Amino acid sequence: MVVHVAVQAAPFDVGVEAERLSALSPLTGGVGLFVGQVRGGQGLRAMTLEHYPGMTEGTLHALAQEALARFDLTGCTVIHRVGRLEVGAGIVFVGAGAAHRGAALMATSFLIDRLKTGAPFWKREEYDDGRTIWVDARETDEEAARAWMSNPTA
Amino acid sequence: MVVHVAVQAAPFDVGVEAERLSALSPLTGGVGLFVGQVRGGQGLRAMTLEHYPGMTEGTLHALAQEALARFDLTGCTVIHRVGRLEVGAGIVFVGAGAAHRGAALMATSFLIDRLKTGAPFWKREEYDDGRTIWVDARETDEEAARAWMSNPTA
Amino acid sequence: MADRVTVLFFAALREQIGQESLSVTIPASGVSVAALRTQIEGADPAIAQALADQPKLRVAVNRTLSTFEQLVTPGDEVAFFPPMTGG
Amino acid sequence: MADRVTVLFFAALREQIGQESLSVTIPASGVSVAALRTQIEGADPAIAQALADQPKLRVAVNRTLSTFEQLVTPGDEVAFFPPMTGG
Repeated sequence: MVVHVAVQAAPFDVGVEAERLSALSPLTGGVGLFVGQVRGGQGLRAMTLEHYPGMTEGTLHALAQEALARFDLTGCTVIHRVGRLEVGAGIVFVGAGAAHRGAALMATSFLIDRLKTGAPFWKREEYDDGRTIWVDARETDEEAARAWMSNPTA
Repeated sequence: MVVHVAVQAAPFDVGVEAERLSALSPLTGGVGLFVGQVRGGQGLRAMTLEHYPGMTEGTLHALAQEALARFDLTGCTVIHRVGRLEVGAGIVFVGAGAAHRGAALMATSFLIDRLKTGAPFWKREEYDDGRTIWVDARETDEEAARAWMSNPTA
Repeated sequence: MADRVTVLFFAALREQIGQESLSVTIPASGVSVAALRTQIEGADPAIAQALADQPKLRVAVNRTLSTFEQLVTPGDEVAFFPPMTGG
Repeated sequence: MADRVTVLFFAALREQIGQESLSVTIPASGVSVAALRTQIEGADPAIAQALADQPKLRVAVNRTLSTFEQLVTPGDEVAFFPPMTGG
Protein backbone atom coordinates (compact mmCIF):
# COMPACT_ATOMS: atom_id res chain seq x y z
CA MET A 1 0.00 0.00 0.00
CA VAL A 2 1.82 3.02 -1.29
CA VAL A 3 0.94 6.60 -0.47
CA HIS A 4 2.00 9.51 -2.62
CA VAL A 5 1.41 12.99 -1.24
CA ALA A 6 2.58 16.34 -2.59
CA VAL A 7 1.95 20.04 -2.02
CA GLN A 8 3.29 22.00 -4.93
CA ALA A 9 2.97 25.15 -6.99
CA ALA A 10 3.58 23.25 -10.24
CA PRO A 11 0.78 21.61 -12.22
CA PHE A 12 0.23 17.88 -11.73
CA ASP A 13 0.12 15.45 -14.64
CA VAL A 14 -3.05 13.34 -14.41
CA GLY A 15 -1.66 10.78 -16.86
CA VAL A 16 1.49 10.27 -14.79
CA GLU A 17 -0.48 10.06 -11.55
CA ALA A 18 -3.01 7.62 -13.00
CA GLU A 19 -0.18 5.42 -14.27
CA ARG A 20 1.49 5.52 -10.86
CA LEU A 21 -1.68 4.14 -9.27
CA SER A 22 -2.32 1.60 -12.06
CA ALA A 23 1.21 0.24 -11.77
CA LEU A 24 1.23 -0.11 -7.97
CA SER A 25 0.28 -3.77 -7.98
CA PRO A 26 -0.74 -6.49 -10.45
CA LEU A 27 -3.66 -7.04 -8.06
CA THR A 28 -5.11 -3.62 -8.87
CA GLY A 29 -8.36 -3.96 -10.80
CA GLY A 30 -9.63 -0.40 -10.60
CA VAL A 31 -8.32 3.11 -10.10
CA GLY A 32 -10.58 5.98 -9.06
CA LEU A 33 -9.42 9.54 -9.72
CA PHE A 34 -10.71 13.02 -9.09
CA VAL A 35 -9.42 16.34 -10.34
CA GLY A 36 -10.65 19.60 -8.84
CA GLN A 37 -10.08 22.67 -10.94
CA VAL A 38 -10.77 26.42 -10.80
CA ARG A 39 -14.39 26.86 -11.88
CA GLY A 40 -15.04 30.05 -13.83
CA GLY A 41 -18.17 32.16 -14.04
CA GLN A 42 -19.45 35.40 -12.46
CA GLY A 43 -16.30 37.18 -13.59
CA LEU A 44 -13.89 34.96 -11.67
CA ARG A 45 -10.39 35.28 -13.07
CA ALA A 46 -8.20 33.23 -10.73
CA MET A 47 -7.77 31.87 -7.22
CA THR A 48 -4.86 32.00 -4.86
CA LEU A 49 -4.41 28.94 -2.66
CA GLU A 50 -2.79 29.77 0.67
CA HIS A 51 -1.70 27.01 3.04
CA TYR A 52 0.03 26.36 6.37
CA PRO A 53 3.34 24.98 5.14
CA GLY A 54 4.36 23.22 8.34
CA MET A 55 1.04 21.47 8.73
CA THR A 56 -0.19 20.70 5.23
CA GLU A 57 1.89 17.69 4.25
CA GLY A 58 1.37 15.98 7.59
CA THR A 59 -2.37 16.47 7.32
CA LEU A 60 -2.47 15.03 3.80
CA HIS A 61 -0.34 12.05 4.85
CA ALA A 62 -2.66 11.38 7.77
CA LEU A 63 -5.66 11.59 5.45
CA ALA A 64 -4.07 9.15 3.00
CA GLN A 65 -3.26 6.74 5.83
CA GLU A 66 -6.84 6.96 7.03
CA ALA A 67 -8.03 6.02 3.53
CA LEU A 68 -5.70 3.00 3.54
CA ALA A 69 -7.00 1.93 6.93
CA ARG A 70 -10.63 2.31 5.91
CA PHE A 71 -10.68 0.85 2.39
CA ASP A 72 -9.02 -2.17 0.86
CA LEU A 73 -6.59 -0.29 -1.37
CA THR A 74 -3.36 -0.99 -3.22
CA GLY A 75 -2.42 2.67 -2.74
CA CYS A 76 -3.58 6.25 -2.91
CA THR A 77 -2.41 9.70 -3.96
CA VAL A 78 -3.19 13.23 -2.79
CA ILE A 79 -1.68 16.23 -4.58
CA HIS A 80 -2.67 19.80 -3.81
CA ARG A 81 -1.42 22.89 -5.55
CA VAL A 82 -0.76 26.24 -3.89
CA GLY A 83 -0.29 29.74 -5.25
CA ARG A 84 -2.21 31.57 -7.95
CA LEU A 85 -4.28 29.41 -10.33
CA GLU A 86 -6.31 30.67 -13.28
CA VAL A 87 -9.75 29.44 -14.37
CA GLY A 88 -9.50 25.86 -15.64
CA ALA A 89 -6.27 25.10 -13.80
CA GLY A 90 -6.08 21.94 -11.69
CA ILE A 91 -6.15 22.57 -7.93
CA VAL A 92 -6.23 19.09 -6.47
CA PHE A 93 -5.75 15.50 -7.57
CA VAL A 94 -6.80 12.50 -5.49
CA GLY A 95 -6.82 8.89 -6.55
CA ALA A 96 -6.95 5.36 -5.19
CA GLY A 97 -6.19 1.94 -6.59
CA ALA A 98 -7.88 -1.24 -5.36
CA ALA A 99 -8.61 -4.82 -6.35
CA HIS A 100 -12.28 -3.86 -6.72
CA ARG A 101 -13.90 -0.72 -8.04
CA GLY A 102 -16.10 -0.10 -5.02
CA ALA A 103 -13.16 0.52 -2.71
CA ALA A 104 -11.33 2.64 -5.30
CA LEU A 105 -14.35 4.87 -5.92
CA MET A 106 -15.32 5.16 -2.24
CA ALA A 107 -11.76 6.06 -1.26
CA THR A 108 -11.64 8.71 -3.99
CA SER A 109 -14.82 10.32 -2.67
CA PHE A 110 -13.57 10.03 0.90
CA LEU A 111 -10.26 11.73 0.11
CA ILE A 112 -11.79 14.72 -1.67
CA ASP A 113 -14.65 15.13 0.81
CA ARG A 114 -12.30 15.16 3.78
CA LEU A 115 -9.65 17.26 2.11
CA LYS A 116 -12.13 20.09 1.39
CA THR A 117 -12.53 21.07 5.03
CA GLY A 118 -9.84 19.06 6.82
CA ALA A 119 -6.54 20.30 5.42
CA PRO A 120 -5.11 23.78 5.98
CA PHE A 121 -5.78 25.40 2.61
CA TRP A 122 -7.66 28.63 1.99
CA LYS A 123 -8.88 30.04 -1.30
CA ARG A 124 -8.92 33.70 -2.23
CA GLU A 125 -10.89 34.48 -5.36
CA GLU A 126 -9.89 37.23 -7.75
CA TYR A 127 -12.50 38.81 -10.06
CA ASP A 128 -12.26 40.73 -13.31
CA ASP A 129 -13.42 43.91 -11.56
CA GLY A 130 -10.51 43.71 -9.11
CA ARG A 131 -12.43 42.40 -6.10
CA THR A 132 -10.77 39.66 -4.05
CA ILE A 133 -12.88 37.43 -1.79
CA TRP A 134 -11.84 34.74 0.69
CA VAL A 135 -14.00 31.72 -0.04
CA ASP A 136 -16.32 30.74 2.82
CA ALA A 137 -16.44 27.08 3.82
CA ARG A 138 -19.61 25.64 2.32
CA GLU A 139 -21.96 24.02 4.78
CA THR A 140 -22.48 21.18 2.29
CA ASP A 141 -18.73 20.50 2.30
CA GLU A 142 -18.69 20.31 6.07
CA GLU A 143 -21.64 17.93 5.98
CA ALA A 144 -19.88 15.72 3.44
CA ALA A 145 -16.81 15.51 5.67
CA ARG A 146 -18.91 14.80 8.77
CA ALA A 147 -20.79 12.04 6.96
CA TRP A 148 -17.56 10.07 6.70
CA MET A 149 -16.81 10.64 10.39
CA SER A 150 -20.15 9.30 11.54
CA ASN A 151 -19.76 6.25 9.32
CA PRO A 152 -16.32 4.95 10.28
CA THR A 153 -16.68 1.50 8.74
CA ALA A 154 -17.74 2.57 5.24
CA MET B 1 -22.63 18.71 -22.63
CA VAL B 2 -20.24 16.72 -24.72
CA VAL B 3 -20.14 12.94 -24.92
CA HIS B 4 -17.09 11.04 -26.07
CA VAL B 5 -17.51 7.31 -26.65
CA ALA B 6 -15.08 4.85 -28.17
CA VAL B 7 -14.67 1.10 -28.59
CA GLN B 8 -11.12 0.33 -29.57
CA ALA B 9 -8.33 -2.23 -29.48
CA ALA B 10 -5.70 0.45 -28.81
CA PRO B 11 -4.83 1.62 -25.31
CA PHE B 12 -6.44 4.82 -24.04
CA ASP B 13 -4.41 7.70 -22.65
CA VAL B 14 -5.79 8.71 -19.26
CA GLY B 15 -3.96 12.04 -19.37
CA VAL B 16 -5.49 12.95 -22.72
CA GLU B 17 -8.96 11.84 -21.62
CA ALA B 18 -8.74 13.72 -18.33
CA GLU B 19 -7.67 16.86 -20.18
CA ARG B 20 -10.55 16.47 -22.64
CA LEU B 21 -13.01 16.49 -19.71
CA SER B 22 -11.22 19.29 -17.85
CA ALA B 23 -11.26 21.51 -20.92
CA LEU B 24 -14.93 20.98 -21.80
CA SER B 25 -16.14 24.11 -20.10
CA PRO B 26 -14.78 26.91 -17.90
CA LEU B 27 -17.71 26.05 -15.62
CA THR B 28 -16.22 22.62 -14.83
CA GLY B 29 -15.09 22.46 -11.21
CA GLY B 30 -14.48 18.73 -10.88
CA VAL B 31 -13.71 15.72 -13.03
CA GLY B 32 -14.27 12.17 -11.82
CA LEU B 33 -12.43 9.35 -13.56
CA PHE B 34 -12.28 5.59 -13.29
CA VAL B 35 -9.91 3.16 -14.96
CA GLY B 36 -10.62 -0.57 -14.92
CA GLN B 37 -7.64 -2.78 -15.63
CA VAL B 38 -6.85 -6.50 -15.90
CA ARG B 39 -6.36 -7.69 -12.31
CA GLY B 40 -3.75 -10.42 -11.96
CA GLY B 41 -3.52 -13.24 -9.46
CA GLN B 42 -4.33 -17.00 -9.40
CA GLY B 43 -2.20 -17.48 -12.49
CA LEU B 44 -4.20 -15.15 -14.71
CA ARG B 45 -2.17 -14.14 -17.74
CA ALA B 46 -4.55 -12.13 -19.91
CA MET B 47 -8.16 -11.54 -20.87
CA THR B 48 -9.83 -11.33 -24.22
CA LEU B 49 -12.68 -8.86 -24.48
CA GLU B 50 -15.31 -9.89 -27.02
CA HIS B 51 -18.12 -7.56 -28.01
CA TYR B 52 -21.13 -7.19 -30.31
CA PRO B 53 -19.79 -4.68 -32.79
CA GLY B 54 -23.12 -3.49 -34.14
CA MET B 55 -24.57 -2.92 -30.70
CA THR B 56 -21.71 -1.78 -28.51
CA GLU B 57 -21.25 1.84 -29.53
CA GLY B 58 -24.97 2.52 -29.50
CA THR B 59 -25.26 1.06 -26.01
CA LEU B 60 -22.38 3.16 -24.71
CA HIS B 61 -23.83 6.32 -26.29
CA ALA B 62 -27.19 5.60 -24.67
CA LEU B 63 -25.47 5.08 -21.32
CA ALA B 64 -23.57 8.35 -21.64
CA GLN B 65 -26.78 10.19 -22.56
CA GLU B 66 -28.48 8.69 -19.54
CA ALA B 67 -25.66 10.00 -17.34
CA LEU B 68 -26.10 13.49 -18.83
CA ALA B 69 -29.85 13.32 -18.21
CA ARG B 70 -29.41 12.16 -14.63
CA PHE B 71 -26.54 14.30 -13.37
CA ASP B 72 -25.68 17.95 -13.87
CA LEU B 73 -22.59 17.40 -16.04
CA THR B 74 -20.49 19.40 -18.46
CA GLY B 75 -19.73 16.16 -20.31
CA CYS B 76 -18.75 12.53 -19.98
CA THR B 77 -16.57 9.89 -21.61
CA VAL B 78 -16.79 6.12 -21.99
CA ILE B 79 -13.98 4.18 -23.65
CA HIS B 80 -13.87 0.38 -23.72
CA ARG B 81 -11.14 -1.73 -25.18
CA VAL B 82 -11.63 -5.02 -27.00
CA GLY B 83 -9.27 -7.85 -27.90
CA ARG B 84 -6.55 -9.49 -25.83
CA LEU B 85 -5.30 -7.52 -22.81
CA GLU B 86 -2.53 -8.62 -20.45
CA VAL B 87 -2.46 -8.22 -16.67
CA GLY B 88 -2.23 -4.54 -15.76
CA ALA B 89 -3.61 -3.31 -19.08
CA GLY B 90 -6.45 -0.79 -19.05
CA ILE B 91 -9.83 -2.24 -20.06
CA VAL B 92 -12.20 0.63 -19.55
CA PHE B 93 -12.11 4.36 -18.91
CA VAL B 94 -15.11 6.37 -17.74
CA GLY B 95 -15.15 9.97 -16.64
CA ALA B 96 -17.46 12.90 -16.05
CA GLY B 97 -16.99 16.64 -15.64
CA ALA B 98 -19.34 18.82 -13.63
CA ALA B 99 -19.56 22.17 -11.89
CA HIS B 100 -19.60 20.34 -8.56
CA ARG B 101 -17.74 17.24 -7.42
CA GLY B 102 -20.80 15.33 -6.22
CA ALA B 103 -22.28 15.08 -9.71
CA ALA B 104 -18.91 14.20 -11.27
CA LEU B 105 -18.23 11.41 -8.78
CA MET B 106 -21.78 10.02 -8.85
CA ALA B 107 -21.80 9.98 -12.65
CA THR B 108 -18.46 8.18 -12.69
CA SER B 109 -19.82 5.46 -10.40
CA PHE B 110 -23.04 5.28 -12.40
CA LEU B 111 -21.21 4.83 -15.70
CA ILE B 112 -18.96 2.02 -14.51
CA ASP B 113 -21.70 0.25 -12.53
CA ARG B 114 -24.07 0.25 -15.49
CA LEU B 115 -21.42 -0.59 -18.03
CA LYS B 116 -20.39 -3.75 -16.18
CA THR B 117 -23.61 -5.61 -16.94
CA GLY B 118 -25.38 -3.37 -19.44
CA ALA B 119 -23.12 -3.26 -22.49
CA PRO B 120 -22.40 -6.20 -24.80
CA PHE B 121 -18.90 -7.15 -23.69
CA TRP B 122 -17.74 -10.55 -22.53
CA LYS B 123 -14.46 -11.48 -20.88
CA ARG B 124 -12.57 -14.68 -21.46
CA GLU B 125 -9.73 -15.27 -18.99
CA GLU B 126 -6.53 -17.00 -19.97
CA TYR B 127 -4.39 -18.70 -17.30
CA ASP B 128 -0.73 -19.68 -17.15
CA ASP B 129 -1.71 -23.37 -17.25
CA GLY B 130 -3.53 -22.89 -20.55
CA ARG B 131 -7.10 -22.90 -19.22
CA THR B 132 -9.50 -20.35 -20.65
CA ILE B 133 -12.62 -19.40 -18.72
CA TRP B 134 -15.52 -17.15 -19.69
CA VAL B 135 -16.10 -14.81 -16.77
CA ASP B 136 -19.49 -15.21 -15.09
CA ALA B 137 -21.48 -12.07 -14.37
CA ARG B 138 -21.06 -11.32 -10.67
CA GLU B 139 -24.27 -11.02 -8.69
CA THR B 140 -22.80 -7.96 -6.92
CA ASP B 141 -22.33 -6.26 -10.29
CA GLU B 142 -25.93 -6.93 -11.24
CA GLU B 143 -27.05 -5.54 -7.89
CA ALA B 144 -24.96 -2.41 -8.40
CA ALA B 145 -26.58 -1.84 -11.80
CA ARG B 146 -30.08 -2.48 -10.42
CA ALA B 147 -29.51 -0.05 -7.58
CA TRP B 148 -29.24 2.78 -10.11
CA MET B 149 -32.41 1.64 -11.86
CA SER B 150 -34.49 1.67 -8.70
CA ASN B 151 -33.18 5.14 -7.81
CA PRO B 152 -33.87 7.11 -10.98
CA THR B 153 -33.50 10.55 -9.47
CA ALA B 154 -30.11 10.07 -7.82
CA MET C 1 -34.76 -15.44 -48.85
CA ALA C 2 -37.23 -12.69 -48.04
CA ASP C 3 -38.63 -14.07 -44.78
CA ARG C 4 -35.38 -14.52 -42.94
CA VAL C 5 -33.83 -13.30 -39.73
CA THR C 6 -30.18 -13.33 -38.82
CA VAL C 7 -29.39 -15.05 -35.52
CA LEU C 8 -26.08 -14.27 -33.79
CA PHE C 9 -24.33 -15.97 -30.86
CA PHE C 10 -21.67 -14.40 -28.64
CA ALA C 11 -19.05 -15.41 -26.10
CA ALA C 12 -19.40 -18.86 -24.46
CA LEU C 13 -22.50 -19.50 -26.56
CA ARG C 14 -20.70 -18.82 -29.83
CA GLU C 15 -17.80 -20.97 -28.72
CA GLN C 16 -19.97 -23.91 -27.64
CA ILE C 17 -22.19 -23.83 -30.73
CA GLY C 18 -19.17 -23.44 -32.98
CA GLN C 19 -20.73 -20.81 -35.21
CA GLU C 20 -21.46 -17.17 -34.83
CA SER C 21 -24.46 -16.67 -37.06
CA LEU C 22 -27.40 -18.42 -38.66
CA SER C 23 -29.95 -17.37 -41.22
CA VAL C 24 -33.41 -18.61 -40.23
CA THR C 25 -36.69 -18.56 -42.16
CA ILE C 26 -39.72 -17.40 -40.17
CA PRO C 27 -43.35 -16.65 -41.10
CA ALA C 28 -43.80 -13.25 -42.73
CA SER C 29 -46.11 -12.29 -39.85
CA GLY C 30 -43.28 -12.79 -37.38
CA VAL C 31 -42.71 -14.95 -34.30
CA SER C 32 -41.81 -14.30 -30.71
CA VAL C 33 -38.17 -14.60 -29.61
CA ALA C 34 -39.26 -17.63 -27.56
CA ALA C 35 -40.73 -19.31 -30.66
CA LEU C 36 -37.60 -18.51 -32.65
CA ARG C 37 -35.54 -20.07 -29.89
CA THR C 38 -37.65 -23.24 -29.99
CA GLN C 39 -37.28 -23.35 -33.76
CA ILE C 40 -33.45 -23.15 -33.77
CA GLU C 41 -33.20 -25.59 -30.85
CA GLY C 42 -35.27 -28.08 -32.84
CA ALA C 43 -33.03 -27.69 -35.86
CA ASP C 44 -29.72 -28.29 -34.08
CA PRO C 45 -29.13 -30.27 -30.85
CA ALA C 46 -25.84 -28.38 -30.27
CA ILE C 47 -27.77 -25.11 -30.17
CA ALA C 48 -30.39 -26.65 -27.88
CA GLN C 49 -27.67 -27.80 -25.50
CA ALA C 50 -25.76 -24.50 -25.54
CA LEU C 51 -28.89 -22.44 -24.88
CA ALA C 52 -29.98 -24.84 -22.13
CA ASP C 53 -26.54 -24.40 -20.52
CA GLN C 54 -27.21 -20.65 -20.10
CA PRO C 55 -29.67 -20.24 -17.23
CA LYS C 56 -29.48 -16.46 -17.64
CA LEU C 57 -29.66 -16.28 -21.42
CA ARG C 58 -29.98 -12.74 -22.78
CA VAL C 59 -31.39 -11.66 -26.14
CA ALA C 60 -31.11 -8.53 -28.24
CA VAL C 61 -33.43 -7.77 -31.16
CA ASN C 62 -32.00 -5.31 -33.64
CA ARG C 63 -29.20 -4.47 -31.24
CA THR C 64 -31.45 -3.60 -28.33
CA LEU C 65 -31.83 -5.79 -25.24
CA SER C 66 -35.22 -7.45 -25.46
CA THR C 67 -37.49 -9.94 -23.78
CA PHE C 68 -38.40 -13.41 -25.02
CA GLU C 69 -41.92 -12.13 -25.72
CA GLN C 70 -40.62 -9.57 -28.23
CA LEU C 71 -41.96 -10.06 -31.79
CA VAL C 72 -39.34 -10.84 -34.43
CA THR C 73 -40.17 -10.08 -38.05
CA PRO C 74 -38.28 -10.85 -41.26
CA GLY C 75 -35.16 -8.77 -41.67
CA ASP C 76 -34.53 -8.52 -37.93
CA GLU C 77 -31.22 -9.35 -36.28
CA VAL C 78 -31.56 -11.47 -33.15
CA ALA C 79 -28.56 -12.09 -30.89
CA PHE C 80 -28.36 -14.59 -28.03
CA PHE C 81 -25.65 -14.27 -25.40
CA PRO C 82 -24.74 -14.91 -21.77
CA PRO C 83 -24.96 -12.08 -19.20
CA MET C 84 -22.60 -9.29 -20.17
CA THR C 85 -19.33 -8.87 -18.29
CA GLY C 86 -17.76 -5.63 -19.42
CA GLY C 87 -15.81 -3.02 -17.53
CA MET D 1 12.58 34.61 25.68
CA ALA D 2 12.20 31.17 27.14
CA ASP D 3 8.48 31.26 27.94
CA ARG D 4 7.20 32.16 24.53
CA VAL D 5 4.82 30.69 22.00
CA THR D 6 4.60 31.52 18.33
CA VAL D 7 1.15 32.57 17.16
CA LEU D 8 0.34 32.37 13.45
CA PHE D 9 -2.59 33.75 11.44
CA PHE D 10 -3.74 32.54 8.05
CA ALA D 11 -5.95 33.63 5.18
CA ALA D 12 -8.56 36.35 5.86
CA LEU D 13 -7.33 36.56 9.45
CA ARG D 14 -3.73 37.20 8.42
CA GLU D 15 -4.88 39.78 5.89
CA GLN D 16 -7.15 41.62 8.32
CA ILE D 17 -4.61 41.66 11.15
CA GLY D 18 -1.85 42.68 8.78
CA GLN D 19 0.74 40.34 10.21
CA GLU D 20 1.30 36.62 9.98
CA SER D 21 3.00 35.83 13.27
CA LEU D 22 3.47 37.03 16.83
CA SER D 23 5.72 35.93 19.62
CA VAL D 24 3.81 35.90 22.91
CA THR D 25 5.05 35.40 26.46
CA ILE D 26 2.99 32.99 28.57
CA PRO D 27 3.42 31.49 32.06
CA ALA D 28 5.86 28.57 32.12
CA SER D 29 3.02 26.37 33.37
CA GLY D 30 1.08 27.02 30.18
CA VAL D 31 -2.33 28.46 29.37
CA SER D 32 -5.38 27.26 27.47
CA VAL D 33 -5.85 28.31 23.87
CA ALA D 34 -8.85 30.33 25.05
CA ALA D 35 -6.70 32.22 27.57
CA LEU D 36 -4.02 32.83 24.96
CA ARG D 37 -6.71 34.22 22.67
CA THR D 38 -7.92 36.61 25.39
CA GLN D 39 -4.34 37.69 26.00
CA ILE D 40 -3.59 38.57 22.36
CA GLU D 41 -6.99 40.23 21.95
CA GLY D 42 -6.24 42.43 24.94
CA ALA D 43 -2.88 43.40 23.51
CA ASP D 44 -4.13 44.47 20.08
CA PRO D 45 -7.62 45.72 19.13
CA ALA D 46 -7.02 44.75 15.48
CA ILE D 47 -6.53 41.14 16.56
CA ALA D 48 -9.60 41.31 18.79
CA GLN D 49 -11.69 42.60 15.88
CA ALA D 50 -10.33 40.05 13.37
CA LEU D 51 -10.93 37.09 15.70
CA ALA D 52 -14.40 38.37 16.56
CA ASP D 53 -15.16 38.55 12.82
CA GLN D 54 -14.57 34.78 12.52
CA PRO D 55 -17.58 33.03 14.04
CA LYS D 56 -16.08 29.67 13.12
CA LEU D 57 -12.50 30.34 14.19
CA ARG D 58 -10.24 27.27 14.04
CA VAL D 59 -7.04 26.66 15.96
CA ALA D 60 -4.10 24.28 15.53
CA VAL D 61 -1.55 23.63 18.26
CA ASN D 62 1.75 22.33 16.99
CA ARG D 63 0.26 21.78 13.56
CA THR D 64 -2.64 19.63 14.76
CA LEU D 65 -6.25 20.85 14.84
CA SER D 66 -7.14 21.50 18.47
CA THR D 67 -9.85 22.80 20.74
CA PHE D 68 -9.84 26.06 22.66
CA GLU D 69 -9.46 24.04 25.89
CA GLN D 70 -6.11 22.62 24.72
CA LEU D 71 -3.14 23.53 26.97
CA VAL D 72 -0.43 25.61 25.31
CA THR D 73 3.04 25.54 26.85
CA PRO D 74 6.18 27.54 26.02
CA GLY D 75 7.72 26.56 22.73
CA ASP D 76 4.41 25.61 21.14
CA GLU D 77 3.20 26.93 17.79
CA VAL D 78 -0.42 28.07 17.82
CA ALA D 79 -2.20 28.95 14.58
CA PHE D 80 -5.56 30.68 14.24
CA PHE D 81 -7.45 30.54 10.97
CA PRO D 82 -10.90 30.53 9.33
CA PRO D 83 -12.53 27.25 8.29
CA MET D 84 -10.38 25.53 5.69
CA THR D 85 -11.43 25.63 2.05
CA GLY D 86 -9.16 23.29 0.13
CA GLY D 87 -9.86 20.99 -2.76
